Amino acid sequence: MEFALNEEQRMLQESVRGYLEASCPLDRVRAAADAGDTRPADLWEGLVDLGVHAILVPEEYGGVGLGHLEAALVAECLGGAVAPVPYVGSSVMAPVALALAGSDAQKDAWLPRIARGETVFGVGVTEQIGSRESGGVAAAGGTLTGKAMFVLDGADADMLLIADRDGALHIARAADADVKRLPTIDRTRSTSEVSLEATAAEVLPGSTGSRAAVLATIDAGRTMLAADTLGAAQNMLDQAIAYAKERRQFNRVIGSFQAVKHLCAEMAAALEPCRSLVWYAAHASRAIPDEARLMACHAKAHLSEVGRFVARTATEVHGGMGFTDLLGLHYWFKRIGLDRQLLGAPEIVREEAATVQGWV
Amino acid sequence: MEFALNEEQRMLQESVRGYLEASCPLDRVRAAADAGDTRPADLWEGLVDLGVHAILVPEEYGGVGLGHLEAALVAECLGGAVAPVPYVGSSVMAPVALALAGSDAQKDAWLPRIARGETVFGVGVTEQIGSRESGGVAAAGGTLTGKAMFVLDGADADMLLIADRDGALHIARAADADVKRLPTIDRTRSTSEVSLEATAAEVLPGSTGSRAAVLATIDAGRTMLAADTLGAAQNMLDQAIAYAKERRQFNRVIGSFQAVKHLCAEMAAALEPCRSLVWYAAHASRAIPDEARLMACHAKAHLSEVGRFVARTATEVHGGMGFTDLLGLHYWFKRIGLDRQLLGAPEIVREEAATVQGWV
Amino acid sequence: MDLAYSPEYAAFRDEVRAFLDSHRDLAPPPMQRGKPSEQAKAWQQLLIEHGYAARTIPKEYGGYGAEPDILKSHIIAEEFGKARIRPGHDGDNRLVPTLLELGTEEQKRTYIPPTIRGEMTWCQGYSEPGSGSDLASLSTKAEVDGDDFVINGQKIWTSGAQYADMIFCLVRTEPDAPKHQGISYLLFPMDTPGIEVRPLVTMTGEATFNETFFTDVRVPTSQIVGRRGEGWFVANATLKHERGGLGDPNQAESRFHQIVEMMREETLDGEPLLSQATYRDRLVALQGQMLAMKFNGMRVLTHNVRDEEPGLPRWIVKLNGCELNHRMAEMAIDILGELGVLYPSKGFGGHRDEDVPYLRDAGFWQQRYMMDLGLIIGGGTAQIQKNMIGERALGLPKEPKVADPRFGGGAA
Amino acid sequence: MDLAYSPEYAAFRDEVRAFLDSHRDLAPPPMQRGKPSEQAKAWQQLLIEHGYAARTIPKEYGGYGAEPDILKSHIIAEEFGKARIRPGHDGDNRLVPTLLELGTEEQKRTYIPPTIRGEMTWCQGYSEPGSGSDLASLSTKAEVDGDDFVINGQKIWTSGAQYADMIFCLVRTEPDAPKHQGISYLLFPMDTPGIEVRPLVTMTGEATFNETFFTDVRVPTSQIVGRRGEGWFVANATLKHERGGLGDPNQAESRFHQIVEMMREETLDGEPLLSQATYRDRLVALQGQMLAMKFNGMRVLTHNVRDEEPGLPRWIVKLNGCELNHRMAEMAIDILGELGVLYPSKGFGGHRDEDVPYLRDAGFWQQRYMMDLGLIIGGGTAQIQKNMIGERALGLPKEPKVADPRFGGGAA
Repeated sequence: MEFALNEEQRMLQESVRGYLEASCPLDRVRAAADAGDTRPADLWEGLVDLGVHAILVPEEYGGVGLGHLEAALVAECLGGAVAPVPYVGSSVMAPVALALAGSDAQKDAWLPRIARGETVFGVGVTEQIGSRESGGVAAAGGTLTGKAMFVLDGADADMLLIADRDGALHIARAADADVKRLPTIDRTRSTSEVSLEATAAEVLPGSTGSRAAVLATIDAGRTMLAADTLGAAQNMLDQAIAYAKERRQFNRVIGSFQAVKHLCAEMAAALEPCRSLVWYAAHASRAIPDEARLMACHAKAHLSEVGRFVARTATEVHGGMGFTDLLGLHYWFKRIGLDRQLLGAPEIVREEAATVQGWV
Repeated sequence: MEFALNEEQRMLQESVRGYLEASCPLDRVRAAADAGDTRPADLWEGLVDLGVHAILVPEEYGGVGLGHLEAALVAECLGGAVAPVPYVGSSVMAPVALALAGSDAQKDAWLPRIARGETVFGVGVTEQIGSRESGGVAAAGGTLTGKAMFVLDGADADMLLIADRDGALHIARAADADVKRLPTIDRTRSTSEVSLEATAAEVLPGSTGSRAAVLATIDAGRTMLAADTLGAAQNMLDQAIAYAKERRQFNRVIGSFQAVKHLCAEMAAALEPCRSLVWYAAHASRAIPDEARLMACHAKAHLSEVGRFVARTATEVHGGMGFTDLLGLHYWFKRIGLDRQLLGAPEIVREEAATVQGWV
Repeated sequence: MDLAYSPEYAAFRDEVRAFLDSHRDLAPPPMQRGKPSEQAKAWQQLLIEHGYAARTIPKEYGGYGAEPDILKSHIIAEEFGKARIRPGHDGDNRLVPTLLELGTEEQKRTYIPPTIRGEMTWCQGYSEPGSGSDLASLSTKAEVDGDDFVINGQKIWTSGAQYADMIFCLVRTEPDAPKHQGISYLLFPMDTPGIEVRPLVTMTGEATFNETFFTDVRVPTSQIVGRRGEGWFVANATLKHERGGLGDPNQAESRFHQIVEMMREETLDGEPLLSQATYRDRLVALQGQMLAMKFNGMRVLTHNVRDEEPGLPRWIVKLNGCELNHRMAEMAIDILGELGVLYPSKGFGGHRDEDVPYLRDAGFWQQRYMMDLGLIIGGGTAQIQKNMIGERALGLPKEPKVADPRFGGGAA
Repeated sequence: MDLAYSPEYAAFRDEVRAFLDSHRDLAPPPMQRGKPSEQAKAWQQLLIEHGYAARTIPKEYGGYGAEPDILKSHIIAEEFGKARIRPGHDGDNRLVPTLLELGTEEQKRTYIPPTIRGEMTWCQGYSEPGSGSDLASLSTKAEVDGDDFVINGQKIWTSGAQYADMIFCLVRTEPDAPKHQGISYLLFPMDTPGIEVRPLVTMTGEATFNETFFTDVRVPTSQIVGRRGEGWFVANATLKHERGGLGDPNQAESRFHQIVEMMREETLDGEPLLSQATYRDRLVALQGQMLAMKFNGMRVLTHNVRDEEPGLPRWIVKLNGCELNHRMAEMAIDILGELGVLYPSKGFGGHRDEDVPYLRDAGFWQQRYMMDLGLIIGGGTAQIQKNMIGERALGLPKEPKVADPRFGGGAA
């Protein structure tokens, strides 16, 4: 019985965190966000060198064949650094879907390239959760037609992985589609609208007939968004605590005021158990398949709620400074805000959790 | 434009409050609750002398023909004093229903007796809101058969006013029915199960054909329960503030600690607007009929939520003492707890509010 | 309880409505940043003439000179609000009352008339980076040199500083006095040499505020309001007149109705959002809070009309109102799902007004979500509001204070 | 992450299960108040023999004498819990560790064996009416007279005092010392003349606690643990060993499943409550919180097994766990509607066990609703918990202290 990270996992997290601290300080984030650059070549390559994209790619396809927990640890680091790079779509959902449902040829073609960071996939599954603005894609005779909304990492993508109305997953070339960036509050990641008009596409054979593959792909995405929020919220809390120890008002550091102290304590009390929930959800995805869907839903919904609370409260602890662009705290605030809404806002995800348990 | 109590209303409230402070201190409440006496003769008569039961009875039937606002002010006083007397059923819902839907003969027979405090009505409308435990009453040929649950003031009643499945209201003699007290956390008021077996009953002619009368009766009850909670919660807040000014820990009065101060401030901030909401709901019942139902729902639901928050928080401010029977704080806590669940717990009432607005 | 208006006020309301109907074409657009346009100045002049702006400011200082009548002022505000027509102003709602109460006759005649006509605009120099909640600890210093104060230091949150003609500014003139007793209240032009204004971008991406830096700024000692060292009391003298402001329940009501409309029109999988029981429950709960604050506002108004101190009902307006607005923005974002995060860049990195497909209400809800958080923080954080409610309204004792070695005489 | 147990522990778990299967008939009912029955004492003796009670207490003091193994202790607790069989005890989880660490050899030999056998029962005399959160300000005084302390004062929350044989009690022996340095830790029989125990009824209607009054109670000075004036440190020496306790996530999980069952079975207008989307959403939100705390508990356990300080994950258990339990009770009451307020009188006014028709789970949810609020308050209020999390786990500075004139040497 060991509910803890092992040595390799701690080292992975340390190395990614260390790299990002050195290479992706706030100034770098700010520069990329200002430039609208959600895939800066240097950061992308640096993460390639760390093997980040290879984590979920099986060893026989040139990956390292680690699990969702390792990927979640990376997601947590990226969220903590508000790193402006594709990840949840390109480096988690795409390899998970390919490994699960791709043909041998598809796996051969794409998994090694994902692992080496040569190909970035945008992933469009939003309509499997809920369709707005007439989003939805129909497949017919090796082509796709329709509109996929909020495609993760879409504007940075070379290739697209798109779910059709029945949940089957298809690979298409980004260059063959009309990919339009959908600007959001969070300038560190791209989400896109993808319009398809009889666009050539190749189905993942294992994704037809049942929704199991697309659901597992969504589960993985949700767990990673939860981990991203965990990292971002932890960073905001750390910043708030540091600020509360330093900022003086009424001739005391504000952290000595019970009101501020209790805000910090409430954030910590809310956030700390989230770490265990994210770990468990990521671990369950392979180790406890019966619980995988439920735990992905819980991680996503619960982290969304706690993330919102921490984002708001940490900003409050910073007073007026938290509201300015000067400290850049808002990059984390907005990252948490985007995580919350993607792949199902909390009420939607909780209803899915109820359905999974046969409560609906 | 005057959103305030007038002189007469203030005097009414002062006189009822003054009477209860003198005649119904905590010891009196405790004695009545311990004895299971929810209609002590002395308190009942004292309130008769103040004209409390005549408020909603029209002048031509021996009442004073005041409005729901005056009744709500009394309810607030009764809640503030956790007074162990029938009121919401007997002195509000019953005269409201009779005045609205009774025949002339019924009005002649009962309204003057209500006004003089000679007859206490128990009111059973719970199944109009939601039926549990097979509650529900059928009317046939001048008789009622079935079970009415949580009849307000039922154990203290001489007469019963019972809604049948269609919402028509019927008068029956309590002696003809099987009235069984349902003991709750709140020992200051009675709610009962009434079992009827071809029991003779007389329908209020104005209550058939449409549910308007029974709904107006429920609205009045809900507004009064909200007012009762307002009074009880205000009293708990006042007690908490007084305790926070007096109790010393760490060589300071605890009210000087920001944590305790903020709990008090949060209670006050939540509760103070409730007063305006209750006033408005009570005022609207006659003056703004289009809004009457909606506002009764809002008053009930919102006061239930704020009441729960204040009951819990005021207890916390009292520390361990709040948890004991010594200070008797729990009498208010439980009064608020009962108000919340009667005539529809918040989720149910909010859904009705949505329905009223055409949102369902 | 009488929610109707008496004939006198009903007539007055009709009069305001008639004016708005017949003059609406002359009104400038609702919100404009920067110096007032000629149109805005003409509009303000028209409003003053009709008594819809500068209503209670004496005629000799350019106002309309009416007796204070809170209900009429309320009706004016309400009708302009409902008609969505730009209301008039009273100059600056802090400066002008302060001058009226404590300014010299010459200061009143010099500053009030052009200010209420919109010909002279002001910014406020109170907050500093080091003194947020603890405003009285401000450290911008003004040393006497001959007939001048020489000012050095920095202010923050100086909205409008980039186009204001003048500033009213709190500076520390007696560094050895207790902290509340060493402050003076100065008026000076923003084109005085040594003033630098830098835009302050906030989390919304907009730069509606500034940082303002003073380097050896020379201001004649005559430019003081009140006496040296009394600036703290000058600045606070008019606080008691301040009404309404942050947490306005009318705003909350109008936003609430926007959300209801959105829930009728927006669909998820083809179903209107209003058909989702969970959202509906949250909507109705918000409505209950909103209505309670609306009626509380009516109660405060009645107290004001009667010249009674409203007490608690007024103390809670900012805390509850800002929180309610924030919660409504949260709800709007949530029900919009992924669409709720769409947002134009608003100037971060120099981008502006980019095309954002599917954007709802021009990004209003995200902007409000952030702005309302800013308002929860600004103008007295929620924590400070709770202190004030606890101490002033509920009579709980203050915290034991810690002496500040920077100032004489302790922290009292 | 490896949530499976190694073969050694899996085997141990099997052994515990087998024991429970074959001996369950000998176990006394789960909860009993009052002095332990003969059956309870026999059961405890059996458990000690098997190493399921007093497991790590040395053999020479009557224990089983095993090396500490947190995982085995956890497995024992878990299996007894799942089987709903009354677990054993380690005497008193405060007193016995304190004696082991700081008692004299004679004290250990005199008190530990009968205590762990259940032949000698104890109550704790720490809290006083005037010292709740500020326990160290206690004022029950013990003055030396010859070879005795003479004790006068009052304790509160002395659960079990009405049937306990002995009390371990904090008293002030050096009134002039700083407040933490004037306290001594005494042991004495509850039948010593001058002790009066009065039941303390709580809001639930039950009298599980007492007030205990001391009037000239004479206790030999040899009955002290540790040295005079060091009682505060004696009482706190073993705190670091305390694990689990309030906020146990297993309890929350089992209550959660009770609520789910209730929502399946209870109906409103004939529809099961689970079909109401609003309740369902609230249920799932609670489940998320419950699971997060459950997994947090597994993390704490792993730290404990490795003899690492768990830090924050442990600090938050009481605060979050009690709050979660309270919220679950709220939900249970709400979904039961009117049925949720039914409650037996539990002894208020002498009534007891009256027949309450339609009562669910014997009034469990209302009782928990109140008890959990009591637990939020007791054992360190939520406010004190937040101070501790802020100061000890997050490193935020303490509040400036105010000196207490009643004690020497300031408040430190």
